Amino acid sequence: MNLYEYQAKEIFAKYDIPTPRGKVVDGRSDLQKAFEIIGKDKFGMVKSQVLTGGRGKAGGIKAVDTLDQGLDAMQGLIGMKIKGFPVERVLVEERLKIKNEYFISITLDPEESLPVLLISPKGGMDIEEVAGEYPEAIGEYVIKLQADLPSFAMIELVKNLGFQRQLWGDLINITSKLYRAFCEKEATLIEINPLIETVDGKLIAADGRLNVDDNALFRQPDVSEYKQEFKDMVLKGKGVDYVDLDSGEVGVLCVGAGMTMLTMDLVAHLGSKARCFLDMSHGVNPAGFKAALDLLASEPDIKYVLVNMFGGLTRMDEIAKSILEAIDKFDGKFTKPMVLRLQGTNADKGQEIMREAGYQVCSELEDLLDRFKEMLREEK
Amino acid sequence: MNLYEYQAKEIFAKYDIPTPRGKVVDGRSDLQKAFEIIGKDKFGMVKSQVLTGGRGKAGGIKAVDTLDQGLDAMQGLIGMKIKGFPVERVLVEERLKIKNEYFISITLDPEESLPVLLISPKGGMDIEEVAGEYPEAIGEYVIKLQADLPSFAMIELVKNLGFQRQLWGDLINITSKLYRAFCEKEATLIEINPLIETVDGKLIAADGRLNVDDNALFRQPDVSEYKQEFKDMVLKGKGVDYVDLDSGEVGVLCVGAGMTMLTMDLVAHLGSKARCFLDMSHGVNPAGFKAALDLLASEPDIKYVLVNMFGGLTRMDEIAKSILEAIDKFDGKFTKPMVLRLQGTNADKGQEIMREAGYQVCSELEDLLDRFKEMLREEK
Amino acid sequence: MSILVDKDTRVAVQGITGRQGSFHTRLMLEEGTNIVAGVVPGKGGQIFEGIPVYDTILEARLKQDINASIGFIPPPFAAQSILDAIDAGLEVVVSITDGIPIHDMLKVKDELKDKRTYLIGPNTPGLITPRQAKLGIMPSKAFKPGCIGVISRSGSLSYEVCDELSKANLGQSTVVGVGGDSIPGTTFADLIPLFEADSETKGIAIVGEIGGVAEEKAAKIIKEFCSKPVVALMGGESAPPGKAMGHAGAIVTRGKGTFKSKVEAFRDAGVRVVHKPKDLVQALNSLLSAHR
Amino acid sequence: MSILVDKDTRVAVQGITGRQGSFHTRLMLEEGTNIVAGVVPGKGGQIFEGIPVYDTILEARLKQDINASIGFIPPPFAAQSILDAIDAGLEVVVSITDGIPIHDMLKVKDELKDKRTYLIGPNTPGLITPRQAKLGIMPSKAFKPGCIGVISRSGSLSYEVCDELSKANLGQSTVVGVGGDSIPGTTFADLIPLFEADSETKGIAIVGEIGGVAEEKAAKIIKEFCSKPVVALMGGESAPPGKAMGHAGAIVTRGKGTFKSKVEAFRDAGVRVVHKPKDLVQALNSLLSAHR
Repeated sequence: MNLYEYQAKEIFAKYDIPTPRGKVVDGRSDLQKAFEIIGKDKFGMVKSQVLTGGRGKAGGIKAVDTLDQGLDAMQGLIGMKIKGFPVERVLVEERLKIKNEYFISITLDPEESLPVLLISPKGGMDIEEVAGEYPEAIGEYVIKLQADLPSFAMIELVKNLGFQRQLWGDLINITSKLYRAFCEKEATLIEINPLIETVDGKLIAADGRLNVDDNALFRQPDVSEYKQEFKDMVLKGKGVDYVDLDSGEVGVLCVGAGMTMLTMDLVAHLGSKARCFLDMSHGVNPAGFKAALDLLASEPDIKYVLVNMFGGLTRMDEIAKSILEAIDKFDGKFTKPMVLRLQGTNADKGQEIMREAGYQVCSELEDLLDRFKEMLREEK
Repeated sequence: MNLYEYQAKEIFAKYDIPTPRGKVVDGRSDLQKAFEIIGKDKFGMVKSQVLTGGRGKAGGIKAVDTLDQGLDAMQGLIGMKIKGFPVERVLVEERLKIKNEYFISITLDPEESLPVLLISPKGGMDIEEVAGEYPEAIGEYVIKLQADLPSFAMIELVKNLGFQRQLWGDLINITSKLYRAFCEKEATLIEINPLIETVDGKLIAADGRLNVDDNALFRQPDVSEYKQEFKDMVLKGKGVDYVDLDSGEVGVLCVGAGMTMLTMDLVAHLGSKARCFLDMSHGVNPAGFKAALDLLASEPDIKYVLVNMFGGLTRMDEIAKSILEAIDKFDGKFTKPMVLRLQGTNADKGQEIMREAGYQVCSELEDLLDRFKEMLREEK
Repeated sequence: MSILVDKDTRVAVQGITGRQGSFHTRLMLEEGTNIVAGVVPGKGGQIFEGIPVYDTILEARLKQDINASIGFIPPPFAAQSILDAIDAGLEVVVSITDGIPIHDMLKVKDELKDKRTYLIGPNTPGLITPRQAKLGIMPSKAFKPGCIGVISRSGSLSYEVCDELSKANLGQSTVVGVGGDSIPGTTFADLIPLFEADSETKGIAIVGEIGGVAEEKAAKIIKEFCSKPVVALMGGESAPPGKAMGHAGAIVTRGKGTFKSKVEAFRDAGVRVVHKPKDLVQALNSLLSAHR
Repeated sequence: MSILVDKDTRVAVQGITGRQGSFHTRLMLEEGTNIVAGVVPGKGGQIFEGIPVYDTILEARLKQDINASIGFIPPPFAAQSILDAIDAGLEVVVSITDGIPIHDMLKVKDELKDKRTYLIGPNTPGLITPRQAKLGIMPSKAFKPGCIGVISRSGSLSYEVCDELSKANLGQSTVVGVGGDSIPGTTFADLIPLFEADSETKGIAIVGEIGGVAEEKAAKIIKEFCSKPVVALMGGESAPPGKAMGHAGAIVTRGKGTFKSKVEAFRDAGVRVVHKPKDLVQALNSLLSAHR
């Protein structure tokens, strides 16, 4: 689960990581409170809260001087869409007097199966750009499951990156708090970018990211509190992994990520393109299929539905029954053309069930692709 | 600090390591209680409590059948000396029906700086003898500072030593409790020998040893409770390391173990022999020297006193003053011939102080040895 | 021959009396798997399908010469059950569980260092040596004894591939699903040398996908040590970079693990890369006849 | 040249304001030691003999380029102060403390693995490169700059030996007391290669004693890597086996570490073994003239 900036900063605050004064706001009265918290002199930054990068370039951050300007900015931002994500609230914060911008991130290195710390004196920009242009400006340290970060390694790191000595203590301190939060909150990513050095020599986390392992949410009560805010969790709650691919015309329904990816590739090879995919791995039940079909029905871009299933753990007769039950609920209103393949455990029974209900079903992948080609030709 | 068998077993019991039923006893009424605890049928073993091995061969363990026999055994043992150690109390225990005797020990491997587990199906005898005769009968496992012993390694160990499968569980269980006690009590040695397998298949620690790091006693309250029972701790309490060497004629007084050992070697090279040594490393004060001289005065075997000191941290003027103050307390009754060498920090001052008081002092080691040779010649 | 498991493998099933555990234990027995113990805390002493049940895997190991386990354990308890099996010294430990917290797996991986245990999974259909031992949940019908060693990150796709191999009468020596999690126990690279050393395995099929660096590492090992023909079926060519692919393992991190880098690594190692299960079979067939 | 410490070593004194710490800080300064920081929890901000005092060794390291420390710390807190100094990345850490619990030292040794820190001690008089740097409590008078590298488990005996070396105008390059505890940080074997590599050191004197296996290990390293003449003064010939020798390090364990085994190991490595400090000087003198 990816947290919003303001949520990440709430967690940061629990670990005494310095953050700017401010408040998350979704209306006029809240803004007034934010203004009071920040004070007239330092007012203010109005930052749209969206789970995507690059909101600055997209106009999602406004600097304001007065409460009125703040109100204008808030009203302009809320409701706006940034990279397809609607802005529902803004974070209003003090304006910092910036001397330098740095970068600290802890994430997982799947190759080492260990956490890895990245730190850079070049913050405030896309870290992949930094990695490309100034690879030597990123310090990397693989953390060998220690309880604490070893100070000597941290000193080496910040020293070699050219950080000034007077910043070492605060940098190492903040890094070690981040690491503690990373471990305790079971994060997959925790990041400060930029970590701002103010003109009076203080370090403040001006932006924050915190992605928490979905599988650990059951034992992360303070992160789970944020859970209801995410609408894309609805499908996941029904066991369906949904990924929106922005453009395309085919809705792909499979079981298993590998099968899904391969099917998308094959669709592409036939000159078409998937608009989204739904991995039903854990949603093989009427509710899961209903949610999946609802989504496919509601998205006008999706012209075709391609179902490609090879079941091991999932039994094809159950899948067939679930699909039919879900379609029934549309009362004949689910009309998008669909090609189907059911193979694997109890495939014969599943195919029979679908055929009895009037659907054509393939058993071989090649047949499915032929049928799909045919459908593309018919519709065009 | 080395614990008596009964004390070790009291600690074992805290860790649920099975021990025979019984009671430590130093008089008739206690014996009666022990008899009641054990019961008539299993009565009894009477075992002298001394801090030395080989008490069985020395007649320090008696098997008895009745309370009267027990009383006789107790009275015969208490007051007896085993390898110079007086028996002050006996441990009265149930008689076990023995099928097999095993050995488990955890100690420190100074080469690896890690604890090491030794386990053997040949228990009940001196483990060094076993190591000599049946080296393959001792399993060794270096414990890499884990919180718990890894089961798989323990299984390998007991399997390869030929222990029967039905014992594996209990053996591993007892071993892991021993290791926990070893760590928590900060032991330098914890040992069960023999660990008895009874005819009905139970494992019981028939004897127990537990040596606890003296330096850790300050934070080991339940072990420290046993502390007052050791008389040889008196000198140590005054900062003097005392070692009795059983036979010889010279009392050696030095600062530092290295200097002490070398001095003993040099005494031996001159055809004499040290009776004991006193390492004054932490007892450089009048009380320490008084205790040391008391001991030298009281031991008739000691004919000569040899003082050889080269001070770094210890200042020779302080040493000289302390020695004189200690001698003064004897009111002229400390008459054993003494040769002295003071060298190192403030040696000049120290030598002057001794000379003013009428003592001859050397500064060079060779001079000291010459003077000692002379003294030997004079006295003989 | 085969790798990791065969008819002599002595298997304990962790969670044998659960819904999943009991269902698949019966299917595994049907495949011929030598299941000798079950483990369910609190149910020690029971008998399930003639198999004695113990409270802990350690107790099972102390009482019987088991050397492998498969666990059907809910995510919150799965890592501990894996650690228990590693602690008991089992040689092969299979974890079916999908959804083990990543930080739990970091500890498991740390514990696996310098251990002899091959952890298969988690989030895997398991592994199978057809008609000898199935420690998994794959549909037996798709598998057939034969000469191709198969390793796959994707469950469903491996069934498809094995089904094709079976139909083509190549069959499989052993099929290992390494699982879809970002932190798997055993990886492709660990398995290649085993297949290389296995006399029954004539060729190797890899079912890979984007994300992670498992394919790149496997390619390196293949280049260095592998004399047998290898074909890889790769998915994810059309997946947009940076999108979460459902599998945590399919997350593209820091520019590594792209479709392109994997395909290049494979090609550099002499591995034929294909896009359809049928093509994989064809490629293996032609390589095997050339190899003979 | 010298090993481990010289006039450029930047030293922090842990416990600088204590009775021992303050007394010896003055003596160390007299020797020329470049003491740049003190560490006393709760006394950060004070100045002692012109030296700034910090609350923690880490703070000292962050503020100043220290690379070595010496600690005068009571036993219950000594291990933590060593761990702090290791954590701060210091290259040389000296612990004078006698009486550190052994189980504390197990943790320290574990922490030292794969670290660059040389821990000297505990229970040592420290180390000295005469007239350049003294991180210890040895009497300066006994030491003189020169060409012999000295390593010793015994404090008092090393003073004696160095005094003789000084009088004979051989002097010392660096003198390291490895300490008398059964679990020392740096051992003889760690130091031999440093002296071998040091151009100023022409010969090596070892002051050994019974117990442990430090001498045996040193002999092995000498045989393999050391081209310089080595002489060992060995104590404990007349010590009865199995008696505790005051030093925990002198406990004879499991038949290893006897006088005989040490002397044999040394002789096998071409090390001359002597019994008196004067003989050591003589032996070194004759070996050095033969070596020239």
